[in-house]
Amino acid sequence: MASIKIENVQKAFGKTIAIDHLNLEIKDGEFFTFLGPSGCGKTTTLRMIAGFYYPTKGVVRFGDKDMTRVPPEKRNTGMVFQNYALFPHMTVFENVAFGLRVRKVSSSDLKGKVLDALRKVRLENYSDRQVSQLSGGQQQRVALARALVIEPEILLLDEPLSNLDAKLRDEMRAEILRLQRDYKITTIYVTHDQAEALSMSDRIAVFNFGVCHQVGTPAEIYNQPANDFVASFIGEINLLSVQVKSVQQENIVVTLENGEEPVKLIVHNHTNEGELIQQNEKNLAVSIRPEAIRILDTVEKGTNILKGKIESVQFFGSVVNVMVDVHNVLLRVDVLNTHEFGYFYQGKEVYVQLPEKQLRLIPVISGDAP
Amino acid sequence: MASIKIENVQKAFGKTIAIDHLNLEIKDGEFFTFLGPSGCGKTTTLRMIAGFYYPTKGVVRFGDKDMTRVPPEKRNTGMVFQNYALFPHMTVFENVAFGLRVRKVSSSDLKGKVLDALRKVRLENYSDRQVSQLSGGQQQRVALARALVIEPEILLLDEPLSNLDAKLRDEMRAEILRLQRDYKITTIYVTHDQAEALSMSDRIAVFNFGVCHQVGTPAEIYNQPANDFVASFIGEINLLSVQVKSVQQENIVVTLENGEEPVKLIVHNHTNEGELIQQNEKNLAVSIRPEAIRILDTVEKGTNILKGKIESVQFFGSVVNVMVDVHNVLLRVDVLNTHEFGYFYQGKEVYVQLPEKQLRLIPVISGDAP
Amino acid sequence: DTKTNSNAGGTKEEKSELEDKIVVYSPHGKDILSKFETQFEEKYSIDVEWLDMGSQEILDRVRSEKTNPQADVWWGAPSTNFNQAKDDGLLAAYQPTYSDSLDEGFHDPEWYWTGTSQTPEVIMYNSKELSKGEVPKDWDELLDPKWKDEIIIRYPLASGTMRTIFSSMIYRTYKDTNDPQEGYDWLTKLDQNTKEYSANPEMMYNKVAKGEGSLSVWAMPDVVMLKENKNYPFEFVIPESGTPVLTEGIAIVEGAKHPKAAEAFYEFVNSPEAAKILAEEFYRIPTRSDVTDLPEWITETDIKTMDIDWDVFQEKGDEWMKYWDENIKSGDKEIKE
Amino acid sequence: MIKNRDTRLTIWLLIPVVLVLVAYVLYPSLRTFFESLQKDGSISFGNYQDFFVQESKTNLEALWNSVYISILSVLASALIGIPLAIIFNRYDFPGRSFFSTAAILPIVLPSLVGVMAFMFLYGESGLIPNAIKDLFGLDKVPFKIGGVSGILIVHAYTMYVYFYMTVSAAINKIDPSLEEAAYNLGANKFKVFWKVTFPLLTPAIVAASLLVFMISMASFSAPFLLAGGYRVLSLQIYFSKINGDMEIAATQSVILSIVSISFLLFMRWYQNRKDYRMASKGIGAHRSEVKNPLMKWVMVVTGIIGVLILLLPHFTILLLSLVPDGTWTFQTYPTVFNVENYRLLFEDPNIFKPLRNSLLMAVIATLANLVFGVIASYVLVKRKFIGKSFIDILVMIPWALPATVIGMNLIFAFNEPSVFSFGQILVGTFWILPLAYFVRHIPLVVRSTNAVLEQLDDSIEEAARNLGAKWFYTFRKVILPIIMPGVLSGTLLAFIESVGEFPTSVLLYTISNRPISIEIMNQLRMFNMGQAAAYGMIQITLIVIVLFISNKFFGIKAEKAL
Ligand SMILES: Nc1ncnc2c1ncn2[C@@H]1O[C@H](COP(=O)(O)OP(=O)(O)OP(=O)(O)O)[C@@H](O)[C@H]1O
Ligand SMILES: Nc1ncnc2c1ncn2[C@@H]1O[C@H](COP(=O)(O)OP(=O)(O)OP(=O)(O)O)[C@@H](O)[C@H]1O
Ligand SMILES: [Mg+2]
Ligand SMILES: [Mg+2]
Repeated sequence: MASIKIENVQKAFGKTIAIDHLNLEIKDGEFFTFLGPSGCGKTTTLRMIAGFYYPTKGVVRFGDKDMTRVPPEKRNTGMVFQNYALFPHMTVFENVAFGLRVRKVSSSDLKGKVLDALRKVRLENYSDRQVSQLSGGQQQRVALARALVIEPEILLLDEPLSNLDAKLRDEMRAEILRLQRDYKITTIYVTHDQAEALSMSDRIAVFNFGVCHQVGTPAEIYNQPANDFVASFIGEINLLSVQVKSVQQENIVVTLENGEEPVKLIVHNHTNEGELIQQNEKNLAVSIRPEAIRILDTVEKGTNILKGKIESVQFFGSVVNVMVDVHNVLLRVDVLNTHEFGYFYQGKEVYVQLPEKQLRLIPVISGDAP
Repeated sequence: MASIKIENVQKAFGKTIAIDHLNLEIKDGEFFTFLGPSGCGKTTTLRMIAGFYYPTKGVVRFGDKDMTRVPPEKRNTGMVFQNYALFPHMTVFENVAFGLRVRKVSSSDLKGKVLDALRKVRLENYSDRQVSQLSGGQQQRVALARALVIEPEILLLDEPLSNLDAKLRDEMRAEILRLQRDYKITTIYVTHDQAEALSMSDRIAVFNFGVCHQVGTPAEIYNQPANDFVASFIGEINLLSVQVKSVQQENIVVTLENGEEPVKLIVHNHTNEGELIQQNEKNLAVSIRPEAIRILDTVEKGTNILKGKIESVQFFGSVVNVMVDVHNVLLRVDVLNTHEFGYFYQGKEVYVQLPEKQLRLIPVISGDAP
Repeated sequence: DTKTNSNAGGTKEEKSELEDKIVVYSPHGKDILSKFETQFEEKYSIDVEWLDMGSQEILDRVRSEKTNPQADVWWGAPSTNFNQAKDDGLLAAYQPTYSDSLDEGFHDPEWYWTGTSQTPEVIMYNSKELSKGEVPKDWDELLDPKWKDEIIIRYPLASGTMRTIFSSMIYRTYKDTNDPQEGYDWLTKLDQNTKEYSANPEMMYNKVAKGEGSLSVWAMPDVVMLKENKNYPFEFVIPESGTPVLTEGIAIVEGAKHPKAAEAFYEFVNSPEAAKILAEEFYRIPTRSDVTDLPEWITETDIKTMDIDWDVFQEKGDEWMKYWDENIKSGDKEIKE
Repeated sequence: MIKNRDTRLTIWLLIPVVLVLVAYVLYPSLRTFFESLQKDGSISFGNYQDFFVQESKTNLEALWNSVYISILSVLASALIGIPLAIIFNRYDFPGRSFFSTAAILPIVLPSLVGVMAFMFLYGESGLIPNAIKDLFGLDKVPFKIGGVSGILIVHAYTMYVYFYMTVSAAINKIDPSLEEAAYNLGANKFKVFWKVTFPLLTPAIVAASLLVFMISMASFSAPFLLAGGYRVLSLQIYFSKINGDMEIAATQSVILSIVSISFLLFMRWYQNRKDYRMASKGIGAHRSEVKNPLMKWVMVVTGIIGVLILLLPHFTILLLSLVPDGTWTFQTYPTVFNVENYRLLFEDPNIFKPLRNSLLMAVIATLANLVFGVIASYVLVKRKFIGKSFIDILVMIPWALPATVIGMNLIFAFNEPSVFSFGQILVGTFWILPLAYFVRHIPLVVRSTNAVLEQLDDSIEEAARNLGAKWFYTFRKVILPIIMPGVLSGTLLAFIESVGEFPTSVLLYTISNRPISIEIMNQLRMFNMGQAAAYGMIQITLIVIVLFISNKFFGIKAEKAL
């Protein structure tokens, strides 16, 4: 096991810069996730750690050892490829044994280790099968066993679940987590599925266009997104363009820019809001998660209670998604499916409350600001 | 536009019976979804409607016309294939124009119609591209345009979104719905994604192993599942094996079978519960959705309040999933992410309330009953 | 039974100097070559290897191997081929012990080759289709329009025999006028009667035998051989006005790796006994004047030899054939059929 | 450093590939080109000028005939091969698998005897026309082949297999949902075929056309035996050489090569013009079951008749081999049958030498092809380097060059000592023929290997390295075993073709390496038709045994090679 340090790494392919000035530290035994849209540089970073690419600039360290230019076969990382990359001409056993054979493990040891690894992934009865006779999920477990059996210091997983259907994904997710906890191995997990990232990771790095926007625990990333890209990439969010009116100890007063007469909102002054305003950030927005908004039938006492009208209702099973038009701004509100059917309907007049603690002032970095 | 009637249809491939005694009626202009796990016969049914398979027994009608043995090219259905099946040697324009050319539409009309269809799917600027130069989502829209331009009476969509990533899927879902509403076309949509089915459909048919288990609106399917297969296939659910103790006008009293001293639960007597008991169904379970369970810090007044202990907490973004151990039964509870982080933690003692109206008594048909 | 031949150098002392192997290039075919291989090996215990291919191909091959000769002896080819090879410096001179018994025309003045057999060219016909009385008696009769589409001719460019016949037809007038035009006209008329040019002799035999055409021109020994050995319904007529008689010869290749053995073979295959075997079994007319007891078909046949200056043939032959190929042969012949 | 290490590996792999290509493909071609520039002892383009301005236009005529025959051959082969491929791969009926295998049988027919068999079958005095004549009491034979029509029929017969093989492969890769989509849009069967299926076969058809065009440009046996005086360029080269006009032969070779290479480049351009890649994932084809019983029987009968026609030449050879020489001369049908020819053959103590030679040389050449093909293909497909397309073209050149030209090139290059032959003269030695076979089949093996390597995901190699395996270990234990079945099917085809190879053999054979095909030709030259046929039967049997063993025991299918 080892920690990984990525220091000031840049990677260019010809003229395209796939990764720019990346600094990351992944701790020993951590389950770390790279999250981001397609083409943002997740795979590139992972491959630099595995040794298939060499950074154009910068240093990659395992622990304190500079590994920047060590060839892949000397890195002792275990990688699970997106397509599993199982050797089609070998049995399950031989696939798993491959890394051990390379390491010239004696054949008695080898057998024990391979069977042990297969047991861990619950495939002990499949060792003589050809890999082509396995289902997608089983294949993935073989790939995992193959990577784990060599007892790598680092486990690298490149979107290992993206080919599977929803049910199998859930199962495999649990499996991977269980194995990672068992082996206590430093793991990097690449995905573009935010639910996956949030539910599995110790920490997450969110990428876009080769730049890492935020590193943090799932809750930090979700609840305190660093900017609008992170906020809107991770789950649904309502972003409201605002202007800051006044800053107080506890609260910040902002007005909604919606073309009509300004609507006043009170935002709780979290630690970083003040900084943002001091840094004179021009493009600011107030964000609130759909599930944080409360829908009230009648006006109640409290702050940030606005009148609105239901635009549409969509049923997603456990969650009902209600779009509410509030002063010409469309707010997405998620409520649990606990009401009776037909409780919300298009055209119904309601009040919404935006709890001040759930409102956050964040910088807008993307061109098409909300 | 037309309604579709499937009467007593059976389809066998050699010895495997892919579809057994299917009866369905799909109404004019309806958005109807076939939902079910892989291999359950969704595609087979769709292909019988399209004319690519002929039923072994039974009749397929469009309106009142018997279409059972009409060849596909004479059915005037528009199909969007799972893999889009765009003609790789044609441009976007030519792909869309294909069906019109076959129908010998005059070239002036043709151009107008094709461009109109491309405008509807927002691809008017791509008409001269080769299809290989389009992204997955764009390809799918071409496939849609190609199916819509011939103004089919019926639109058939076979898992059109299963190849796309989450973001694109959301977009495309909205797009398909918009187009379906615009054209007011009878649409059958095949999917194995329950969220997709619930959010888009007018009505849903749930299949398993060639048998249709339930047909109904999304809310009916979700809230009043016909049996444990439907219940657990559509979203997460808690299923508790119970024994009926007494049946009253309003309520039914059951006891939980959990090996310990029996726990009494009161279940609201919906319409069909009484029937079930009269039919002497042996295998019964009480179901409750995770979001319907309330977590209380202290014991309150009310029915079905049980003491429990939090086993694990998993963060999924908008929803936090709390597993609570109640009298040795593990209950899944979903709560919205509105609490502060750390509010729920492993080992915390809590009370859960199972609202009686949300509890439902359903038959257990699968072998591995809960 | 060949021990009487004192010239062949079969004595024990000489034998010890001979190399143990010899390579022969020859168009004579498997039957002749295997026979002489066995006999020669019996006598000298020298391993004979042979490669049989067309004489023109041998010339080509000897030419390509000039820097690294593979063959020792080249046995069998019209003298014109040998003359060409001699001019290209591909042959080594050797005067055999039997030189006295060869007429003037049957050897190279400088002994680069000597003749082994003579091949008169004849008109050949299918004896099932035509009776002896009907067939043309001389070259010019072939031009009679009644033979239109009855004549099958082996494509001449790759065939020494056909080249000789065609060249002779030109030479008949050329020797007086020094102008090939009259000969070209003759060939043009022949072309008009010709049904098809066959790619190879077998094809020609097959077609004449099956009656697709009934006439051809070809070498006499081959016709006799086909008739006698292979049951073909063939007969021949020796043109009254005279016919070209080719001399087939033998030569030692310059730079041969086994010169001594080559000389032994050279002597061996033209010994009177050998000549007799060749005449009796393989229908070849010997060049040596001292061979006796020849079969009837040789002694009975009266051959009027056309008087030919082979040097002119060698000098002009290619040009004439090229002219024929490019200007006379009707291009649609093969398409027409 | 690793970067350098990988680059170094690429270079190490590249060196032998480039050396072989330069030594045995480029250098000989350049030698021929150089030879063609020599005229009367000086260097000029005089020979080319002669070629084009020559008064009688014979060369131009030959060039035109070659192109004309080749184009017609492409059309004729396509007309047979494509429908057969479609019938056998799209419809399921009893005996389908037998017929689809039988359809590749022409590749086991030795070219020389094959042509003779055609003459005996369909010539003016051939069996079929005469049988029809006698059967219906006609005055004349109803039809006959010969000349151009003969060449075309022989070409169509032997070369449709290339269309059959490539189109079969392609048709199985077409996503059936494309056709279903077309039906769904209202197109009938006819429209679906012409607007969707057929266009999607374009790459396969282009590849096959290319192959057939080049093979017919180079075709030797058929025109040699059938065409009488019909001029084609490959024969002109042979005759020029026989006549000793080496410079002319070289000039003709260069021009023939230029035509072939232009065609190659044209076809490549044509194919790349459009996109035929199907976006979908690998969904296997499903054959439509023929529902209509009448249709089914029509298919079965067509299949049986087709296979019989395909096998007729083989039967003819068998028949010929059983007729003693001299008993079938003027007779319309043979009357005497026995095994005399075989007896004569087997009495000859040297009978097995040509067989052994052919097998030995084919094995040597094919092994070399295998080793070279795998390395070259790996470098071309999996490594990046400058000048890749140049190497790519060099690899393809032996296909664009007619066999006669390859023979010529080798003669020009190796009848004097050179560095590439380690200071030896190769012409006249045993090694020249295996070398020629090797050169001829470079493209075949490299191409079929490319196909499998392109399908091999890079991540497989990366996975092995990630598990700690060095490159060579990875190559040996992972890459090679995976691609081997695909590679071997190409190699098998190369082997079969080497065993029966004629055009380069006739130019290059020596005493020590005389192959079967030459032996057959010599038998023919001595009009021992029967023994030639017997030899032909032995060759066919040999090839069938090899095909059978490799299919049965190793699961290698030659028909999958293209
Ligand atoms: N070998 C390469 N040559 C050139 N450009 C490359 C190469 N590999 C990646 N890129 C580019 O670098 C960028 C980052 O690619 P990368 O594969 O890391 O994306 P990713 O985040 O893994 O995306 P995905 O989710 O689609 O796998 C992309 O713009 C890609 O086009
Ligand atoms: N052409 C066929 N021949 C034989 N069996 C078939 C054929 N098509 C489908 N089946 C079988 O019929 C059953 C239903 O298949 P179908 O394709 O309808 O499933 P599906 O619900 O569409 O599944 P998926 O979600 O995986 O697409 C499966 O068991 C399948 O194996
Ligand atoms: Mg990636
Ligand atoms: Mg399906």
